[in-house]
Amino acid sequence: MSAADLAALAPILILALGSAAVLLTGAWWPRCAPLLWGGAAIALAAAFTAALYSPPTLEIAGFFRSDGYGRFFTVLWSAVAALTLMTSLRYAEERHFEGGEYAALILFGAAGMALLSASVSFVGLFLGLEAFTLVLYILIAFHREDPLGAEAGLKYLVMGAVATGFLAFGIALLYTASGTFRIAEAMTALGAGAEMRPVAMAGMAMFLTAVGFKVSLVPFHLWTPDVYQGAPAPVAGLLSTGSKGAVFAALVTMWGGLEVGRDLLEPLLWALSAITMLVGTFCALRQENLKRLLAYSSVVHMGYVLIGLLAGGADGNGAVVFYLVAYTVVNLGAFGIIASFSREGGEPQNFEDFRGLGYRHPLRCGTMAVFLFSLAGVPPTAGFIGKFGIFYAAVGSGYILLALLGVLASLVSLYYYLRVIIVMFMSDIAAFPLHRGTFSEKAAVGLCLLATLWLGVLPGALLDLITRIL
Amino acid sequence: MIVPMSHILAISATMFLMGFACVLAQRNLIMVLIGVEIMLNAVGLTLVGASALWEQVDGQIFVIFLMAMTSAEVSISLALVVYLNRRKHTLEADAFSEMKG
Amino acid sequence: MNPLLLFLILLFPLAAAVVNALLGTRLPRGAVVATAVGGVALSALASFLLWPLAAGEGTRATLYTWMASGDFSAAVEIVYDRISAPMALMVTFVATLIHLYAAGYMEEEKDYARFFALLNLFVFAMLVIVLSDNLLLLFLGWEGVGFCSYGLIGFWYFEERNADAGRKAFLVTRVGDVFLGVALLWLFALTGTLSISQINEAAAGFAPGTLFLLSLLLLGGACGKSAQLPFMTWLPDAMAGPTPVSALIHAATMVTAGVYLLCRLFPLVSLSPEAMAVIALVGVATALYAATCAAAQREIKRVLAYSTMSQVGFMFLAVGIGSVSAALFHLFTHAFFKALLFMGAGCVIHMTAGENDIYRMGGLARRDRLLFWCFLIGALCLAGAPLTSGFFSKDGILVTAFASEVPLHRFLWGAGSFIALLTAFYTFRLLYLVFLGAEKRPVGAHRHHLPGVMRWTLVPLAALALLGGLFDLPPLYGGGHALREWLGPLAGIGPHLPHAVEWLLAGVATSIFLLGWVFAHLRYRIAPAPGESLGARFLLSGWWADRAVYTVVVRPFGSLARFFWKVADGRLIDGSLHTLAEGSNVLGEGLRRLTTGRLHNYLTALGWGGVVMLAWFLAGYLL
Amino acid sequence: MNLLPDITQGASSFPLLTLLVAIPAVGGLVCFFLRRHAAACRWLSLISTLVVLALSVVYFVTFSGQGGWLLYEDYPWIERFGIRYTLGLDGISLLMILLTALTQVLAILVSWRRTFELPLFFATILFMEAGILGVFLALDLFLFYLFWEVMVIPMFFLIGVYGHGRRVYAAVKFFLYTMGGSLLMLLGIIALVIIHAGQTGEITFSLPALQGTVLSPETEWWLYGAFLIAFIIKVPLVPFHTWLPDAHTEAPTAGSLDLAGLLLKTGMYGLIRIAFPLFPVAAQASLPFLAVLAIVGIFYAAWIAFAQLDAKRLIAYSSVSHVGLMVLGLCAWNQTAVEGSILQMFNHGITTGALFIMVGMIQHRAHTRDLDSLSGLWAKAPILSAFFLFFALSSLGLPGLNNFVGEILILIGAFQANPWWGILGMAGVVFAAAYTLRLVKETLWGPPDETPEWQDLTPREYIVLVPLAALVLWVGVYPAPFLEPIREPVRLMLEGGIFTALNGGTP
Repeated sequence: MSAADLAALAPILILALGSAAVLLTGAWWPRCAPLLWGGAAIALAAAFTAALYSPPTLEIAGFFRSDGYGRFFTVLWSAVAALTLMTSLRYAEERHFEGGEYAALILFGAAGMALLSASVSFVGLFLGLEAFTLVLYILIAFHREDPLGAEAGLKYLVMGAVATGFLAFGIALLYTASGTFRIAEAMTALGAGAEMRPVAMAGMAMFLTAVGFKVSLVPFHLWTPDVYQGAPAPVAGLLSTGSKGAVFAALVTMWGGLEVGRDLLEPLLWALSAITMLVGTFCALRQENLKRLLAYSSVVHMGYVLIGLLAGGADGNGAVVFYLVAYTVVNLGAFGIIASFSREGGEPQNFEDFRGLGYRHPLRCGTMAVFLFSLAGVPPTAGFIGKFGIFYAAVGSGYILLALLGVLASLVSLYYYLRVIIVMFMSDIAAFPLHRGTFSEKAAVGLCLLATLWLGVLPGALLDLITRIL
Repeated sequence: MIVPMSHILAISATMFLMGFACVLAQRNLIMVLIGVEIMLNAVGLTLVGASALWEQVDGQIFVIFLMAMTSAEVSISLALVVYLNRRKHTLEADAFSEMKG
Repeated sequence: MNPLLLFLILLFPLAAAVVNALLGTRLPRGAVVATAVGGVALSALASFLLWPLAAGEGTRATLYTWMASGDFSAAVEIVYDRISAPMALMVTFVATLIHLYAAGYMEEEKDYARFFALLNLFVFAMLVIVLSDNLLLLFLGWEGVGFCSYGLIGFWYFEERNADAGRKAFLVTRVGDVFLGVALLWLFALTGTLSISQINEAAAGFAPGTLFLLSLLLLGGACGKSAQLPFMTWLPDAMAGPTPVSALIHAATMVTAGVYLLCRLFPLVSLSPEAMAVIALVGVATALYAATCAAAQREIKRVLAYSTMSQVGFMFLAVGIGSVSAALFHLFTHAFFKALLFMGAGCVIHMTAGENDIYRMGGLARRDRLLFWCFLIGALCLAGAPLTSGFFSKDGILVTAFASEVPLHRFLWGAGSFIALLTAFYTFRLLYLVFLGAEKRPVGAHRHHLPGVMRWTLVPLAALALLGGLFDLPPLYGGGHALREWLGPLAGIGPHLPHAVEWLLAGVATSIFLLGWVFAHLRYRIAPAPGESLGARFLLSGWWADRAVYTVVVRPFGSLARFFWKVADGRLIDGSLHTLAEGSNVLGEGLRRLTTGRLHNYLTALGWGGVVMLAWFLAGYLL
Repeated sequence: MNLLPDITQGASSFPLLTLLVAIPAVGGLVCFFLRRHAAACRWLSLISTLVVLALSVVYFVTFSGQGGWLLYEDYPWIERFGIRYTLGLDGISLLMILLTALTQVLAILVSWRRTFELPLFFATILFMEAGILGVFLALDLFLFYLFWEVMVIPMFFLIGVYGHGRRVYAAVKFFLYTMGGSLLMLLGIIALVIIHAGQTGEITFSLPALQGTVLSPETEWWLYGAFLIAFIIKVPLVPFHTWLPDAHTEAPTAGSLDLAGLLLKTGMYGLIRIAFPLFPVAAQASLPFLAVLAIVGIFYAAWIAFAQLDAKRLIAYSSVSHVGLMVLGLCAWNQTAVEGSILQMFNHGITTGALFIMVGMIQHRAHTRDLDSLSGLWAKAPILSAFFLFFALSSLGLPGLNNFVGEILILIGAFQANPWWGILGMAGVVFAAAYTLRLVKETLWGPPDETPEWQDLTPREYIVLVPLAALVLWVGVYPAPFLEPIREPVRLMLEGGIFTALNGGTP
C-alpha cells in the first residue's frame, strides 16, 4: 500500500482511528456528552478532509474509489454520523449508554458506509457492508433495558447473518464464474457467451437477495418496521439512511459498469421496484405508529430509487444520488425529531402521543410536517426535486409504466403522510407535552430542515456537483 | 485441478442449502446460528475452490476476511443470545414477536 | 333638442330609486315619497316635453358602448319614435298616478323606502324596455322588471306565501326569458347586431323557417312576461303583492311588455304568417282560459288578474292578426281602466280591512259613492260597454279580425266575441257581488278610513278610461284613427269594411255586452253562495294548472335534484371514491398481516424471494 | 396612464413581478415566526396584501389598453434541467392578479377577528397568495408546477385546521383529488420536455419553447390528457367536482373565498395558458367533448345546488355550475366567448366570493347555515340582507350586474360555435335562478326567528362588501376596462401565437 493510497484513505482512517480513540477514552473517562461531541467532531473532521482534500490517486488498492464519487459519499455519511451523534446526546445520556462505545460504533459504522459506497471490488463491498452491519447489530439493541430493542436486535441479527451468507455465497459464485473480485469485470460473467453463465446468474440472484434485504425491497422488507420500531430513534435514523444509501451508492457503480446481462436483470429490477413501491405504500396506510410508518415509507422510497437505478445513465444515476441525499436529510431529521421528543420513559411513537402537539411544539411539529411533505414529494422540498429527477430519468429511459406506478404510489402515500400531519395539527384533543428538546437536537434537526428546503428551492449546486462526480 | 469445480460447487451448494434449511427449520436460536455458520462455510469452500480454479490468492484472502468477520458476528450473536435468554428464559426465535404489523 | 336629453326619461326614476335605496331608511317618509313620485312625474314630464323628437323617423340616442368583444358589440342606445313615445308617456303617466296612490296606500307601512325604491326601479326598467333600441339593453329592462316584480310581489315577506309568489313570478318569467335570450343569440348570429332597427331591416332576408322559429322564440319570451299560455300561472299568485304593485305591474305595464316586444319587432314577426297565426291562437286561447277562470274566482284581485290575462290575450290576438295599432290601442285603454280597477280594488280592500273575498263583500256602493262610480267606469270599460274606451279598442281588434281575408281570422273573431261575452259576465258578477246587494260583514269599528289621495287619483284615470276611445276613434264614430295615423307605416293592417257591416258588428258587440250583463244580473243580483261544483273548483284553481305544473315540473325537478345529489354525487362518484379508499385500506391491512413479527416468516420470505430470482435467471438461461 | 416610468420598458431590471410573489411570501414567513403577536400579524398581513393590491392596481392602470406581454422576468434557476425562473405578465394574468390581490385583502379582513392561532392563519393565506400569484405569472412549466403545488398546501391547512364539521375529511379529499391530477401532469410535463429535448437537443421547461415541440397525434393526446386531468379537476368539471362541495362547505370563510375566487381560476387559467397552447391539435379536437362535460355540469350542479340544505354547499354547487359555463365559453373558441370566459372568471371570483363572505357573516350571527333554520333575515339586518340579495342577483345573472356581461358574451360566442351550446347554456339561467332564489328565499324572507336583535353590518364589513358591490356594478355597467386587457392576448391565443412575442427573448 503506497503513501498515496494512505493519503486517499485519510478520511476513513480518521473515522476508524477516531473511533478507536473515542472507545479508549470512554473506557477511562466515561462521560457521555463530551464523548459524543467528540465523536461528532471527528466525523466532521473526516467530512471536511474528504471534502477539501483531493487525493492523488483515483482508486485505493483496487478496492475503493477515491475519486469525487467516493469522497462525496464519505462526506455524506460522516455528516450523517455527526448529526446522529448530535441527536443522540440527551437520548444516550438519559438511558445511561456507554458514551465511548456508542460514539465509537457510530463512527465505525460511518467508515463502513463510506467504504461500501466507494467500493469497486466485491471484497471492498463485503468489508464495508459487514463493517457497518456488525455495528448496527450492536447499536439496535444498545438500550439494554428495552425489550423491544433486544427483539429488534435479534431480528436484524439473524436476518442480517443469513443475508451475509447469501451475499458471500453470491460473491463467491460470481468469483467462481469470472475469476475476479473487481465488480465491473466480474459482471462480464453474466454475458451471453460467458463460460459459467449459470453460476454467475445464481451468484447474482444470491447477491440481489442480500441487497434486497439491506435496502428492504419487497419481499425482503419484513424486518424493517420491527427493527425501526425497536431501535433507538437516532439509530433507526442511521439505519434508514446510511445503511441503505451506501448500498445504493455501490449499486450505482455496479449497475453503471454493467454492460451485459441487463436483459435478464432489468425485468427483475422492474418487478422489484413496482412491487416494493406498491406493497410498501399499502402497508403504511393504516399504521398508527410513526416509526413503523417511516419504515414502510422507506420501503417505498427504495422502490423509487430503484426506478432511478434502472433508468441509469447520467440522468438516472444523478437522480439516484440526489434522491439518496434528499432522503437521507429528511429521514435523519424525522428520526431526530422523534429522538428530541423522547423522554426517559421512552420514545413517542404512536399517533396517540402526537395528537394535537402541533400547537404545543409548533417548531418541531412544523418541521416534521415539512419532512413529511418532502417524503411525499411535495414542493418546495428536496423530496420533490428528488422525485422529479427519478421520474425524469424514468420517462427519459422509457419506463413510463413504472413512472405511472410511482405516481400511483405517491398519491396513495400522500394519505399516510397527511395522517401524521392531521394527527399533529388537526386533532381536537391534545396529548401530553413531550420533551422540550435540547440545543444539539434542535440544531441537528434545524440543519436537516435547512437542507431540505434549500435542496427544494435551489438544488442547482448539488445537481451540478453530482453531475461532476458521476 | 484435482477436483472439478462442478463437484466443489455441488457440495458447497448442498452445504449452503442445508445450512439455510437449518435456519428455516430450527426454532432454537443457537441452532439457527449454527445453520448460518454452515452457510458461511459453504461460501468458504466455494471461494477456496474458485481460488484454485483461477490460480489466484484473492479467493483465499477473501476467506480469511470472511472468517474474521464470522467470528465477530458469532461473538455478537452469542452475547445477544445470552442476554435474550436471561430476559425471557427461552431461546425460541418466535417467542420474540412483540412487534408486528 | 339634444337627443341625449332622452336619457332623462330613464334617469329620473333611476335616480329616485338609487336615492331611496341608499338613503331611504334615513330620510323622513315625506322625502322618500316625494322623491319617488317626483322621479316618475319628472320622467312623465320629460316624455311629454320631448314628444317632438318622436315625430317622423323618431330620434335615436347612444350613451356609450355597453360591451364590445370580438365582433360583438352592444350599445346603450334608445329610440324615441312613434311606438315608444306614446308607450313611454302612458307608462310614466299611469306610474305617476299609481305612485301617488301608493303614497296613500302604504301610509302605515314601515318599510316604505324599500317599496318606493323598487317601484321606481321598476318604472326605470320598464322604460328601458320601452325606449331601448338594442335587444340586449331591452333584455336588461326585461329582466329588471322581472326582478322588481319579484321584490314587490314578495314585499310582505313575513308570509312565506308572498315570498313564494314572488319567486314563482321570477322563475316562470325567466323560463320565457330563455326563449327571448335564445332569439337574441340567434339574431346576433344572423345579423351581427342587436340593434332592433337594424334587425327589423335585415329580417326580410331571413329564410322562412328561420323567421318562423325566431318569431316563436320571441313569442315565448313575450308569453312569459305577459302571462300567456303556457306561462300564465304566475300572474294570479302575483296578487300577493301590495295593490299598487298589482295595478302598476300586473295591469298597466309589465304584462304588456310582451305585446310591446312583438310590436317593436313586428316587421320581423309579420314576415312569418305561420308565426302570426300561432301568436293569434295563443292570444285567443289565453283570453278564453283566463276569462273562464275569472268567472269563478273569489278574490277580487284574482278576478282582475285573470281579466288582465284575458285582455292581454286580446292584444296578442291583435298582433297575431297583424294590427299593431289595434294592439297598442287596446294596450293603452286597458292600462287606464285596469289600473283604475286595481286601484279601486285596493280601496275596496282597504275599506274592508283587508277582506279579499268578493262573496263576503257587498253593498259597498253605498259606503263610498266616488269609489263606486270610478270602479263602475272601469268595469264598464272592461266589459266593453258601448262608447267607453274598452268598447272601441276591443271592438277595433274584433273588427279587424272580421275584416281580414285570412280564414282563420273569422274564426278568431267568433272566439273573441264569445270571450267578450264572458268578460261582460264576470265583470258584472264582480260589480254585483262587491258593490251591490247587502253588506255581509258586520261593519263597525272595522270601518277603515280611506286616504284622500287614494280616492282622488282614481278620478283622472276614470276620465281617461271613459274617454280613452278618442285616441283612436274609428271614422265610423267621426274619429280619424288618430293612433293609426300617428303610427303610420308601423301600424300594420287596418279594417276596411263597409260602414253597414261595421254598424252591424258594433251592434253585435253591444248585444254581447248586454247579454253578459243579463246573465250576471240573473245569477248574482241577489248575492248567492259561491259555487261548490267540480266545475267551479276547476275554474277557481285555474284549470288545475298549478297542480299540473307541480306534478309535471316542480316535483320531478326536486326529486331529480335529490337523486343527483344523493345517488349520483353521493353514491356513484363519492361512493366509488370511498370504495377505492376503503379497498386500499383493506388491502393495506391485509399486506400488513404479512409482517407477522415472527422471525421465521421473515426468513422464509427471504428464501422464497431468493428462489424466485434464481428461477427467473434459470428460466432466462434456459429459454 | 403610466405610473411606472421607464422600468416597464422591455424586460425590466427591477423585478416587478417577483415583488408580487415575494411580498406575501415574506409576509407569511414573518407571520409564521411572530406566532405570539396576533395584533402585529394582523396589520402586517393586511399591509402586505394591500401593497400587492396597490401594485396590481398600478399595473392594471398603467397597462390598460396595451396588448402583448407587459412585464417579463427571466433568470436561470436549475441549469441541470434547463429550468428557468421565468415570470411574465399579459392581460389575462393581469386580470387574474387583480382578482387575487383583491380577494386576499378581503380574506384578511374577513378573518380579522379570528382567535385560534391567528398568525398561522394569516401565514397560510399569505403563502397561498404567493402560490396563486406565481401560478398566474409563471412561464416556465417547472416553475408553474411548483407554484401549482405550493398553493395547495396552505389550503389543506386552512381547511383542515380552521374549518368546520368534517374539515379533515374535506381537506384530505381536496388534497388527494388535486394531487392525483397534478402528479399526472408532472409526468406529462417531463415527457413533453424529454420529447422536446430529443428534437432540439435543448432541455428546457420554457412554455414558449415547448410550444414548438412536434408531437405525433397519439403522443399529443396522451400528454394533453395528463394536463387536462389536472386542470379539470381543479376547475372542476363534472364528474371530478366532488371535492369542491366538501372543501367549500367545511373551509373557513376566507378559505371558501380563496377556493371559489382563486383556486378554481387556476384550473381555467391552466387550460388557457398551458394545455390549449401546448397541444393545439388535441385541444381543438377535445373541445366538443369538454363542451358536453361543461353543459352537463351546468345543469347537473345547478340541479344539486337546488336541493342543498346548507347555504355554503348550495353556493359551492353553484360554483360548479358557473364554471361549467366558463368552460363552455372556452370550448366555443372564438374571441367573444373566450373573452367572456376570462371576464367571467373575474366576475365569479367577485360574486361567489362575496356570497361566501356573506354566508360567513350570517353564520357568525345566526350560528347556523342551515337553510331550514334561517328565515326572515331582512327583518333583522336589512342592509346585510340587501347586500346578500344584490350579490345573489349578480350570481343569477341579472343584466346590469357583472355576471350577466360574462355570461352573455360566452353565450353569444357559444351560439356562433354551435347553436345548441348557446341554447343549452341559456337554458341554464333558469336553473341558476331556481337555486339562487331558493337561497334568497330561505334566508331573507319568511318570518324572522326569535333570536335576539342582530347587529347589522359593522364598519369592517362595509369595507369588505362595498368594493365588491362596486365592482359588481362597474363590470355590469361598463366592462370595457376589464375586457380591454384581455382582448389582445385572447386574439393571440386563438391564433396560436400567444408566446411568439416571447420566443425572440424580450417581449
